Amino acid sequence: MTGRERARPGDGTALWDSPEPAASYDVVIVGGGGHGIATAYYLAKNHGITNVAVLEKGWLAGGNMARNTTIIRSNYLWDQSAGIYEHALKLWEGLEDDLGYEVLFSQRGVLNLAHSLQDVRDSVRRVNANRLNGVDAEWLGPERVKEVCPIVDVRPDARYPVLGATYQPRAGIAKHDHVAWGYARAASAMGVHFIEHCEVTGIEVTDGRVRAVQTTRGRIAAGRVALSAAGHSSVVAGMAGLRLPVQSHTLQALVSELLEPVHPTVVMSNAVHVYVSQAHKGELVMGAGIDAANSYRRRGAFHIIERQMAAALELFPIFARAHVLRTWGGVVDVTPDASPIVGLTPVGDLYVNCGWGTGGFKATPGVGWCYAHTIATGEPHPLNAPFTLERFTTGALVDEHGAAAVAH
Amino acid sequence: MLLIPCPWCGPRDEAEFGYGGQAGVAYPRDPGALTDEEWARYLFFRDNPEGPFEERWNHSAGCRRWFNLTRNTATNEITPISPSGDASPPGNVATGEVGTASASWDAATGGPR
Amino acid sequence: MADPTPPREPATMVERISPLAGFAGVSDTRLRVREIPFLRQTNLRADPGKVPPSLGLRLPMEPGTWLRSGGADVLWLGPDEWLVIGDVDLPRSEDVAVTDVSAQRTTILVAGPGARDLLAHGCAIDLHPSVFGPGRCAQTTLARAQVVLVAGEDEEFRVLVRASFARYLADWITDAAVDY
Amino acid sequence: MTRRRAGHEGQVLRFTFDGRAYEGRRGDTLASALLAAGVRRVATSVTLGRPRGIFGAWTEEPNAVVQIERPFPEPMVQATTIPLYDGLVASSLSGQGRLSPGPDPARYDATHAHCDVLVVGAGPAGLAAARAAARTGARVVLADDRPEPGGTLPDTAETVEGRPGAEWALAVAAELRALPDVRVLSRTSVIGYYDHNYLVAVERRGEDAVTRERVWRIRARRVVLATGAHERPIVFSGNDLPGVMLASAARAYANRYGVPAGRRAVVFTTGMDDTAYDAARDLAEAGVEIVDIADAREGRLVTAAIGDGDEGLRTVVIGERGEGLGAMTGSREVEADLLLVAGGWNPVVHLFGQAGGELRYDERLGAFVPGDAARAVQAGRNVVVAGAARGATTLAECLADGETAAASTPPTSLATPPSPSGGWGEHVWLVPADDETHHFVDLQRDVTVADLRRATGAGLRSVEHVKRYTTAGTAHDQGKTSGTLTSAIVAQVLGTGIAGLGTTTFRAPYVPVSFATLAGRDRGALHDPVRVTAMHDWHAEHGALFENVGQWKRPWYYPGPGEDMEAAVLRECRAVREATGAMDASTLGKIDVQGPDAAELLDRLYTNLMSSLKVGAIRYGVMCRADGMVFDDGTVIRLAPDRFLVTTTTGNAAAVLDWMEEWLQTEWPGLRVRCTSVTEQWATVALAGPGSRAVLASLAPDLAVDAESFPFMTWRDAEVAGIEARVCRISFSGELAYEINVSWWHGLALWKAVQATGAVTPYGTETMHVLRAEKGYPIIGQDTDGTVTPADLGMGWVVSKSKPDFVGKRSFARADTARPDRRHLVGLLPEDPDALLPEGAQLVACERLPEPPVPMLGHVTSSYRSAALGRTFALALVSGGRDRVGERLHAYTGETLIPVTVTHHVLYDPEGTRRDGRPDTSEGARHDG
Repeated sequence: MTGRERARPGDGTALWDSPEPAASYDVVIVGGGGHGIATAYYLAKNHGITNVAVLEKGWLAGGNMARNTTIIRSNYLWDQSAGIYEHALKLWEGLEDDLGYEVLFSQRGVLNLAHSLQDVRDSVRRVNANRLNGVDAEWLGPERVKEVCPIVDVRPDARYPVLGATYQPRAGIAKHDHVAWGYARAASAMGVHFIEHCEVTGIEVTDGRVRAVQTTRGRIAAGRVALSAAGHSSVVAGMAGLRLPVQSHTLQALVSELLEPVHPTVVMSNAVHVYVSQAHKGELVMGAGIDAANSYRRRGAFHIIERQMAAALELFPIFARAHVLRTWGGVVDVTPDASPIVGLTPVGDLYVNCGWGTGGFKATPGVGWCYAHTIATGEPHPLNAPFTLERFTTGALVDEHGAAAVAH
Repeated sequence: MLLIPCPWCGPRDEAEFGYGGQAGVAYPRDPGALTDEEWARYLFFRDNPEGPFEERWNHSAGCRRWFNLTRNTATNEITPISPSGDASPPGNVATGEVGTASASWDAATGGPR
Repeated sequence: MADPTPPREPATMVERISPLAGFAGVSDTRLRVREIPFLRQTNLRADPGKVPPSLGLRLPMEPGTWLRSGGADVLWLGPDEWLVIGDVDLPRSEDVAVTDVSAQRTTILVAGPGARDLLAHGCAIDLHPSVFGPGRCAQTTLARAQVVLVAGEDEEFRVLVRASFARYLADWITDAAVDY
Repeated sequence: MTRRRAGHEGQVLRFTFDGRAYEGRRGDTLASALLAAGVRRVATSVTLGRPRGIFGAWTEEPNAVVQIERPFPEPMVQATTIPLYDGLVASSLSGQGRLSPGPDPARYDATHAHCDVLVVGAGPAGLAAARAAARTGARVVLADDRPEPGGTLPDTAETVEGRPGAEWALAVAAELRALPDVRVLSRTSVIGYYDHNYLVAVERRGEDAVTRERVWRIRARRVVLATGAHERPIVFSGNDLPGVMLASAARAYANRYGVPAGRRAVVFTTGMDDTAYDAARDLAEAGVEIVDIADAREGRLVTAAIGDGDEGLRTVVIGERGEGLGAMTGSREVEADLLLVAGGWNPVVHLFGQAGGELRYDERLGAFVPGDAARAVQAGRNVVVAGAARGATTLAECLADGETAAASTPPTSLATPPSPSGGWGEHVWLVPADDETHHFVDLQRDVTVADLRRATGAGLRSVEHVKRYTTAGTAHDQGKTSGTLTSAIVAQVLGTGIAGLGTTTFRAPYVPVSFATLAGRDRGALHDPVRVTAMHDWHAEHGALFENVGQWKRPWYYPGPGEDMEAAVLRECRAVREATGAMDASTLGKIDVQGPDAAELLDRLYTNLMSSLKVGAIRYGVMCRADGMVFDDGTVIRLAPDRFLVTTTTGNAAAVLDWMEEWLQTEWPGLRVRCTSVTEQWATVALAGPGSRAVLASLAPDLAVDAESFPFMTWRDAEVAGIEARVCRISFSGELAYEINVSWWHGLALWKAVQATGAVTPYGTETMHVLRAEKGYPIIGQDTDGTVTPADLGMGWVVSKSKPDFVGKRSFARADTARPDRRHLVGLLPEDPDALLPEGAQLVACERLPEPPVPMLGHVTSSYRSAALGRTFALALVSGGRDRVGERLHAYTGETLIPVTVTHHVLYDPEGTRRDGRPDTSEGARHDG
């Protein structure tokens, strides 16, 4: 903690204004989630572009930003992914000071468990790639896993025994709402307009360039339009005649009651589809697998939760009598290679940021930074340059199925 | 747990089925004649509407038949399909035009199809 | 045709072992569970309109039903697929695919007044007698295994399960049976 | 100490709370027993550390959340819902529960139910609905979360059809239970309402039951939600003190449990209906002195509750209201130990909300009620709401509503709640004051009106934001008492309407459910099926260690006495290379492909040509996805012109069959082909090594096994060890080898017969992996990762040039797939022949690591110590690898760099001289006699 004073939720500090939308903006960001808000912040801060509106159809940061399990890590396999996620992690490390707002960023480490010999190979491969990319990563055997997280059951005769784990000590969690509010507060102070309950219903494209958006609160002219509407990317892009290689799926999560501290880190298991941490107030926060069928519903199927609980108890027998207090779902958009699409589109002055699947939260500062650069300069930032739409034509995919917590 | 109406076995729990995504995307007649872009359309681009969606399901834990139905992705409402014994032929080629592979990708003029 | 005849019971007396050899089962007034091993089973695939009369079997055409014909039990598995349980030789032809699957699945008998309730713990289909009475069959899941479920008279159900899953399912049934 | 009304003296049960022993009665909840014992303070609040007492009487309870210590520790349980049992040990908490590290000894399970009508709630409306439905012959499930039927009837002591309500309820429940197609589930909470009328309920069967808790997965044609209503508190200073209680709760304690909740009571009502007066009357009958009734209709409001510590409430301050809410004139202080609060009723609309039903704010009720029920019906959710859950306020209305709800068409008047008999009072959510830091909105989360004002002061306008900012409504009761209050007070502060502000979203579960309950029986060995082969027991008895491959257990290696893995695998490898080994290969997927167009199908799905395969012959094949990436490999056996047996990798058996069916059914329905899984029909023993021919000959005396009669990549039917078998001459090790397939029933007999020759060493998957790696054969999923083409694997030979198309072909022509620097499968030889590279090691060109990022050239996919090569070796995917043969690279292990030389991926017997065996080999034969 540095000396710089930070505001925090509960102290009543003003967060953001709710102005009426102006007739036009230099940049209109469609989607007031974490990515949209952070992009507005970096547009203002890094590029001096403050005539910006963030349009949100519901309440600000009420989509996936409000629904994710807040895991932050950068231990992705491929160079391209490690680049943008590690950039994000470095920004996370200075975010509270940068925003002057408490976001409860806690670098408690993340364990990604391996349950089969192939998991072990894949894990070691990723750890080594991470280290060569400057991302902190270690391979831990079962005993070390137990040291880092004593409540993990590492008995070798378990149905899917823990054969080890990758460990990223700098990884952790943050408080999602605080992050959104901290960014919004700082951006609002620089002049960005956050316009809630303003649904985009159309995108005007003339002569191959985007001109304006139609909204439930009227037409808003825009020099540039930046899409950042995770879950609804296809719908919004479709308004500009743009087809995206993404599919929307429901992803569920749940929370327990407040419990005395038992779980000091974050544990993820691809094989059994569980990821869990214990938030600062004491509740267990857990994510599940995605529902198979396309869906825009924020409620998933219950058998996914039942399966998740069974898997969780295999790893953490101590959770047996913890209670599920609340379950919920969010809509994630998933790409064929489990990597995002961030950059230019065939439509002039229209930019797209989508396809983060289950992993968008952790990227928030990084994608905000790079997307703002892309919008401001009309050229992708080197870190998001690999994440083009064109890669699906050339075949130069960034296949991160192994690194996502949920098999897509 | 959705209740999926298998045209043969009747309504069964979603967990008995495999999901096949968008219906009516046919394998191109001559893949070799396609441009890379057209081939990419076939491989990776599928409709993703918020609303009625014609999609494929496979009763993998039951009769193993593939079939199509229309489900609203915003409400999960399923449009009733023919009763068992009179199932419409499933699959990709049975539905409408021959896929999207030949659709041009021209965003400025309103996108594919 | 150089088509090999499927393996049958061998001439020599070589020990056959069923997947659930040694399964204690359940023997109770409410519930009886045991393996019925070594049933001869043949998978039959044909278009319903192209079943040759020479087959010598009546095939159930109504989905989810089974009938007894030619000394065998014939189960509807799909619109072009049947499972024939019984010692019959079925000729293969251009229109009829025949595959010996005798050892592919073993059979667990679940019977008694508690049978439906026991099965309902792991099976999501409606097992009410008005829906799944004698003469009905279904390919579905029981616990986490795929099964063919066959309803007989007197609350007797046959559960056909793949050999590799048989022990799992037997363990599951045994565990579920403690409430009955 | 115990104060218990006459007529409630049941069996005595002993329990302990916070270390003190108490007695309660059968039928008590922990809360009623504590009240009867005079225990006022049962919790400490989480943030402010304030004493808290029992506030409600059922699932709405926000305060009395306790830790169960015995029989097994369970955190954070509402004392108001715990049925008292003998030996219960519980303790108070301050907002955080404790988990027990010990194993939970209880059993849990799940079951399924199907019905025409599911009625949720066995109060007057629910019972009436269930009875009406059952009398039509419908299949009915009636689920209620209390131990006894009647809903609040035992709380209110009202009469129904001329008899005491509780008695009437028991009679109706008994009538229902007697019907064959009606299932009455008591102590069963419906926790979630999912799409397509799928509802999930949890039955609490009791600590003594075989199965402690059971999940019911219910599919209902029609759902009647008769979930009742919760009484709403009113916010004033000190409204969290022990002794402040919902009027309905105090009435329940008096009537249902015979426990007067205090001695001197003040009643504070908004006058929404007459139930507060009914409660006062019942409490007076129970011996409680009613010292004052502050009725907002008369301008009299409780402005403060004052008390101290464990004893809680002592004094109630009642103000007279002048003009406007803020102006209070005069006040009266009343000594009291009980303050009954009656702020009106909130219909329990949680499940309706979960079902997607829209809610409407009802001005008269001051609550959210089901809005457009017809809409929910249209959306395929045949649901009606009945009784208090939709705003009915009298018993008669609830009963009539229930009857109607069961009718085949839903009533049309659902949106209009009936009016109460005594006229409507006004809504008082909050008795304001200058200092609102002790005006509690959410008791469990210690959220006050001051907190709500801070949130709105920060600019937040959405009730969802306020919830998140303050945590109001996120605790155990999920806002059952605080939800409507929060909306109302925020609306008041912002000067907007409640209707526009709405509520937060209702989410499952309606009441908390333990993880173990939801996990059910899928724990431990039953967590996921274990698939075993016919020979499994032999492997286990002979000390094999097993590897999980998908759901299968495969023998990994067979350590001998004193052997570690390395020694065992070297021994097994030597046995295969120098003599004979046997492996259980039964787990490979097997698909029987029949029909006139079978060859055509395989030609389209495999990269190579299968139609040219001769009957009696075998060919190796690779399948790609349409994106050109390798998906599976295996052998294809031609049994007849129109019949093939396809083998798949162990993990992909189901996926390959699904893949074939998908293409057949959805793309090529004209092809006359049938695919049938025969994976478990066959048990397979792989016999490999130069001695395998002799071993086979000894077991199959009638089979001509010489290389000429039985050439490589052919199959023969034969009797092996007296068992009908199909013998395939294929090799995954480069050695002379056979795969003997017999019926599953004979698998163990065959295996034992092979072992009985005494010439054969059993080997596991690890040895199989080493041997194939020496030959450069990739393992799909280990040496590939979904981004690898056949050409990348150096298997261009398996890609047909002559076929016009096959699945994946077009993708090979894409720009990225044609890049010369794609990662190729190559061999690696560490310069130190004893250095074993870790699988997953990354490869770099440099000798010393520069600052990151360091360019990576690829990674080690497989790495072994080779008995045959007398050294270590590895396979790797390396960028442009085939052009790097001979180059020196470095493998990064996370610590050090190990120098390696790139080689061709086939390291052992590249000429293939060994697959026919050594003519003079007779190691196996020596043991024949």
